[in-house]
Amino acid sequence: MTTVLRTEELRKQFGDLVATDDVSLEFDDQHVTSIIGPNGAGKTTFYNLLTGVLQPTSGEIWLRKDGDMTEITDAEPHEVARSGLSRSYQITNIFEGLTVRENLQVARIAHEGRTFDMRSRPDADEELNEEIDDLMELTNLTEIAETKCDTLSHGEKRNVEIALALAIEPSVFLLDEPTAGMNPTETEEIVSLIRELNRDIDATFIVTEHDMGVVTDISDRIVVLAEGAVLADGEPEAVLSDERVTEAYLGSETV
Amino acid sequence: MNPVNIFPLIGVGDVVIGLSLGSRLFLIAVGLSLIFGVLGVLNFAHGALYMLGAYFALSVVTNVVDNFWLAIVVGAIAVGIVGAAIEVVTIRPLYERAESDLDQLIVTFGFVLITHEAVRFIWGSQPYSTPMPDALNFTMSIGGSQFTAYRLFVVIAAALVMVGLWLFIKRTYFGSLVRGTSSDREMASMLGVDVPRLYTAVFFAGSFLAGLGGALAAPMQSIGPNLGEAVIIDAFIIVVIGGLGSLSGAFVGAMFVGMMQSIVPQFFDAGSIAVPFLAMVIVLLLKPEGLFGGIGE
Amino acid sequence: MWLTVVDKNITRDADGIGSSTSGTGYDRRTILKTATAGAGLTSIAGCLGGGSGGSGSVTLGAMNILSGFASLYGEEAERGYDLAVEEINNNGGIDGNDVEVIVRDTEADSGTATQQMTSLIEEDGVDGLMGLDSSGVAQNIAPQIKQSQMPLMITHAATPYVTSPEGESEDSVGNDYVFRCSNTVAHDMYGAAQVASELDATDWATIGPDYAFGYDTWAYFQAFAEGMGVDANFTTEQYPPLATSDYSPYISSILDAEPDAVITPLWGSDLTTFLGQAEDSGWFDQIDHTLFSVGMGTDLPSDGSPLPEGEWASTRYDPFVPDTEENNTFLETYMEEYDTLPTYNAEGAYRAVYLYKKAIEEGGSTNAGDLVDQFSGMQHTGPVGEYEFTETNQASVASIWGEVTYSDEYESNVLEPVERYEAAPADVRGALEGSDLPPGL
Amino acid sequence: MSTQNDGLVDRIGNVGRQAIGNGWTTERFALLGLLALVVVSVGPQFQVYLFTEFLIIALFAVAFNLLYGYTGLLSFGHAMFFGAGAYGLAIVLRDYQSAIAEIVGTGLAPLATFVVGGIAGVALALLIAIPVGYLSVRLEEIYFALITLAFGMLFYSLLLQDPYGLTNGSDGIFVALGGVELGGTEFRLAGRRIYYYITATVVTISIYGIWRIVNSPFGTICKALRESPDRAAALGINVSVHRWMTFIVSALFVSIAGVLIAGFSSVATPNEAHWSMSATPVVATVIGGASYFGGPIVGAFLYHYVRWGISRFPALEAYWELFFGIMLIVVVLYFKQGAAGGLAMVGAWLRNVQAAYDRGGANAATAFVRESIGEKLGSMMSRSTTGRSDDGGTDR
Repeated sequence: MTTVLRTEELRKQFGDLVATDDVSLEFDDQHVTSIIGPNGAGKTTFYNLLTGVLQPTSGEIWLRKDGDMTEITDAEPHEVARSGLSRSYQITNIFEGLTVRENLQVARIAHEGRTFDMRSRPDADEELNEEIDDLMELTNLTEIAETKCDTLSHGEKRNVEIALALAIEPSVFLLDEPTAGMNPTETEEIVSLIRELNRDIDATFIVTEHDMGVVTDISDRIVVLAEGAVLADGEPEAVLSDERVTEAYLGSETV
Repeated sequence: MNPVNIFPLIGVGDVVIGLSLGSRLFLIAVGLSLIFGVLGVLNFAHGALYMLGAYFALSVVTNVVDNFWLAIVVGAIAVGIVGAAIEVVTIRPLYERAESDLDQLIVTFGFVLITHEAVRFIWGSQPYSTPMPDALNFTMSIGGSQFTAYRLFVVIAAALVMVGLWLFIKRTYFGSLVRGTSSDREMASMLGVDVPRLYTAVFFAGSFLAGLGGALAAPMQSIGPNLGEAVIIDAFIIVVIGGLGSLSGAFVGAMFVGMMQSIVPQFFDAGSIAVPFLAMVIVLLLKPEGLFGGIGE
Repeated sequence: MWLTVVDKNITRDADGIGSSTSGTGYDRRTILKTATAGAGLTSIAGCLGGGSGGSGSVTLGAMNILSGFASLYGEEAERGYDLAVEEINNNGGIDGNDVEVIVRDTEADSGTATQQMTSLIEEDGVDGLMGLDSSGVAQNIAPQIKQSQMPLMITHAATPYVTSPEGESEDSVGNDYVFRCSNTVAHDMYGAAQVASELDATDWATIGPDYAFGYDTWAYFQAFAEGMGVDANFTTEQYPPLATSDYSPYISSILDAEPDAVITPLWGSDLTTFLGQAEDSGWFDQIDHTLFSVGMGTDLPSDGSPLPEGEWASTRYDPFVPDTEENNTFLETYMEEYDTLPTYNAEGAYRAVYLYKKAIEEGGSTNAGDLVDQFSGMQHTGPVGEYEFTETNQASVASIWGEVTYSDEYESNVLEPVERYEAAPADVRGALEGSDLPPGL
Repeated sequence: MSTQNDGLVDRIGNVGRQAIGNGWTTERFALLGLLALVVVSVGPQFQVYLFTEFLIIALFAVAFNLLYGYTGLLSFGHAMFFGAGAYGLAIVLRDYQSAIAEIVGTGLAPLATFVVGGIAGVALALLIAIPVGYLSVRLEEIYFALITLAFGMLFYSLLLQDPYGLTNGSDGIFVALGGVELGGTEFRLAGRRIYYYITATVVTISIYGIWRIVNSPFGTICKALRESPDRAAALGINVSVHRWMTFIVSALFVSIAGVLIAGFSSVATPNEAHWSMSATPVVATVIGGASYFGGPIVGAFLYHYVRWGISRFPALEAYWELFFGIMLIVVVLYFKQGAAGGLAMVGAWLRNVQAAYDRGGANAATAFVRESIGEKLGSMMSRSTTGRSDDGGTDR
């Protein structure tokens, strides 16, 4: 088992507020880890630190890139992405004014490092579009390939959200509340998609999720955050039966 | 030039001129900053409203009643009403749009054109000047330079507007609504603030201030249909330097630009236009939120 | 103005600049212009030839500033054109044909002026051009006039370089097709130096607009003062940008230098703003003499702050001098029509139409070459007096300076006493001998 | 070699078939556009002149829209590059014509100088765009508009106050394109039709170039940045570098328009760089529709010819700005897609009317017309009275 992502004493303060409190975690290849915690536990901040959106107050982040662990603590978001760490957003963040196919073209162009290519035509690029067709097949988007995203349903947009993150072939894949706002059928689809992906592609999954059913369904490991710090970390059964977790979680849920 | 020598060359008179220039600029910029601070609208038509203030005051004095003070009040209120009408009819539909900042900028730019033509239509293109109120039409000498009492009165008026607005925003219930809404519109709305009405009220207030500035400046310069175009860029410079949405920033920015305009021409022939833009660029790069943040600051 | 435009046919604002402008002249001209609009449209569909604007009428194109901060100049010029057109057409026209003037807005911009010129020549097929207020525009238009081989009678722009033959100095752009019936900065400063020699003042300063006109005025003033042996020191010069809203810093710099006298070519609304602020700063108490070189341009008729009495101002035409029948008739007609004293812009514009009338009638043709031949060396008498065109196509008009005096009769400032300095070409050239400035005549 | 030729012939054949064959394709528009360019060239002289300027403004607006409509950055300082192009040409013409004549001979000198001047203009714009763009793209939305405004006015004040004695202050520089003598034939570069051909060629190539860029991977990324910069960054796109590059490309094409305008109006003045000139492409683009590639062209056409049309009616002429002010406001409030969007909408609507007619004859068609217009009016009324759009959510 190799480590692909590691944080060391990662800390983020906003003034006096400690949003991420010396978090040291390692994530192993091919695993699905769920990060859970009550609202305000620091999940989103943790994601933003990992992806370079926020700069940590102290601590380090290391990511495996081309076989070696590389420090990405000070990397910009685009550098993090180029190093193989990709994310989806809790609040759908896709290119609304573009079609589904164009959305994925953006990701593929970025992945292939052709962003300054002013000569070729993405629409006429068969290789590019074949890959996109495959990806759409996988994420159930083929039928709506040429539809502009701002006319899609919420569930469809969520699929685009995941397809975008996938399209850059990440080694580490952060999913931020992938089932947010979905109905049970759509949720079921997403769960099976994640399972399928975990089986088929060589990637590590880190998922935040508040649907406990989903969490137990997909996770190899669960990390619980509370007030920015790691409260529990381990196999799903062990963590979920941990009293402190129930207390912190349910305790705050009822507030 | 030896830097040691520069400062003795800046006399008391230059400082007073700078204050006077700054005060006038503050009266132009403060309303712009207020509107941006609360509504997030960069009102391109603000200079046009300032110009209307001068023309309204002029018309009251020459056609209705020869009372300067009344003319200033009537002019400012009339401009406030024009501003509120602009807000209700054309800006309000845009708040809910994504990327509405640029739409608002373009709509208000449309009003620059309309107002300019309306003014030409009503008052013609020749320059006017309004007489100073008799009570303040005498000169006094400060630091070897002569100033009319009116010029100094405008400095005091600007200071009063600054203090008054500050107290209003810090101390009154309405002021707290304004502050709350400017920091979080959604929250204010949930707490039961009638946001659309508050916005209109703030637009009225900002326009009122523009009109007041124009009316007060009228006796100090000639009034023509290009007045608005000439001042809006100055106003942009000031609110950027001071911080978009900041009242004290508008004050400090205005004084800074006023001092620049007073002092720079004495040292550089070619710098007087460029310097404020250079300052604007530098502030935007180093501190895009301006030297002072927030509406309550 | 804020945008480049192709083409501007401006009539006077319907509301008028002051109610005094409404009159029969205005209405008639609107009708004429509407007719032109029709003609313009026809010419799109059909073929568009240059040259004579159709049979039986003479069409002249005028280019003036009709919008923006200097629009008053163009509006004044329009009055002059209107008056001349009305008089001529009521008295048998030009060789029996009606004359028509199409006025276009230059926006004080060379690019726009070029487009207007092109439109007037190609679209409206005018027989000749006139006008121009801005020196910068005139300088850029002159070479194009030569290229399009269309006569241009400048009525206001005062830069000497447009009547200084190409090659005389680096900026000279004078050529066969460009004429000027109004006077130049050189004329004006020749007179100013004469005034200076009579005044009890030795330290001189200037405050002028920050462009060529401001710099030229000061350069010529200094050159003439030196060339004519005036006892003068030149202390400080200030050049505030156009459309400055507060002149106080510049005023205070001048006052700090304590000159005896100041010459200023500020004009238009800038002059109005300056005057109020100068007055407030005690300028007229501290400076013995102020010479306003464009003082009588717009402030004469406007509601703006009038020039203070007792200071000196120049004009390119004085309504009361010379006391000839021609001038008195013009004054009377103008007063009747517009209820105000004529400005030099109006007179220059008025005279330009008559110059075309004379050239066409004496040459018997509206052909551009014939017009140019006629204008060259032409002797003419107008309200401004008698003059002729010099070798460089510049009218040999006098330099007029006088003391500002308020006239109750006309409810306006006038120059009284007023002095005409005959600026004979030989004298002007002689006075400039030691400098590298072209005389422009 | 021959395969390449075949490829080209095939491609041309393909484009031709597209143009003539199926409905209203891009190819048909392009072909008709080219045809129109040729037809205009034999029109009356003044119309050729008028059209030349329209083409230049169209290029200015299309290049501007690469940054605004495609990348989501509103620059209020693009006149800076328009002016840079104009002054580059003007300065070379003034100062180096004789030096160039010594190298290439007097017959070719005017043409060579024009080309060198054009290149100098573009180079000058690039020289400015590289640092200015680098600094400006750090800011977004209104702040980007303000910093470009400030940079633009800084450049304007340098042109106006001329500290280095290069620009001749407010008078500007006269631009005289000379006559070319080439193998016995002579022609004046500034001759109406000659200059039209030059402009039409340069503008067509430039707009085609921008069209290719917009439809390239580079352009796809631009659109992504407009929609969501942080999402684009999360996909590995360096947002500020990409914006910077777009800024430079946009400036480059604007400067080409600037070079052309200097030759067109025979002068380069500071007005070319004033902020009000920066407003020209904004107005044209907004009126035409920023979300369509052709929007700025339609807008420039409307702007230019409505303006000219107004000038034919003296009663309206004096207040032409009024029309544009009203037009801007109405377009932003009610026709967010601009005139190009309006055309597309009307086209779609007409097809619907046709469809209704095909289905149920005249009665069905009239019913459809009545219904759809009622709907449109209804939605407009409700929007202006409630002051809210239907989506309710806020994206700010």
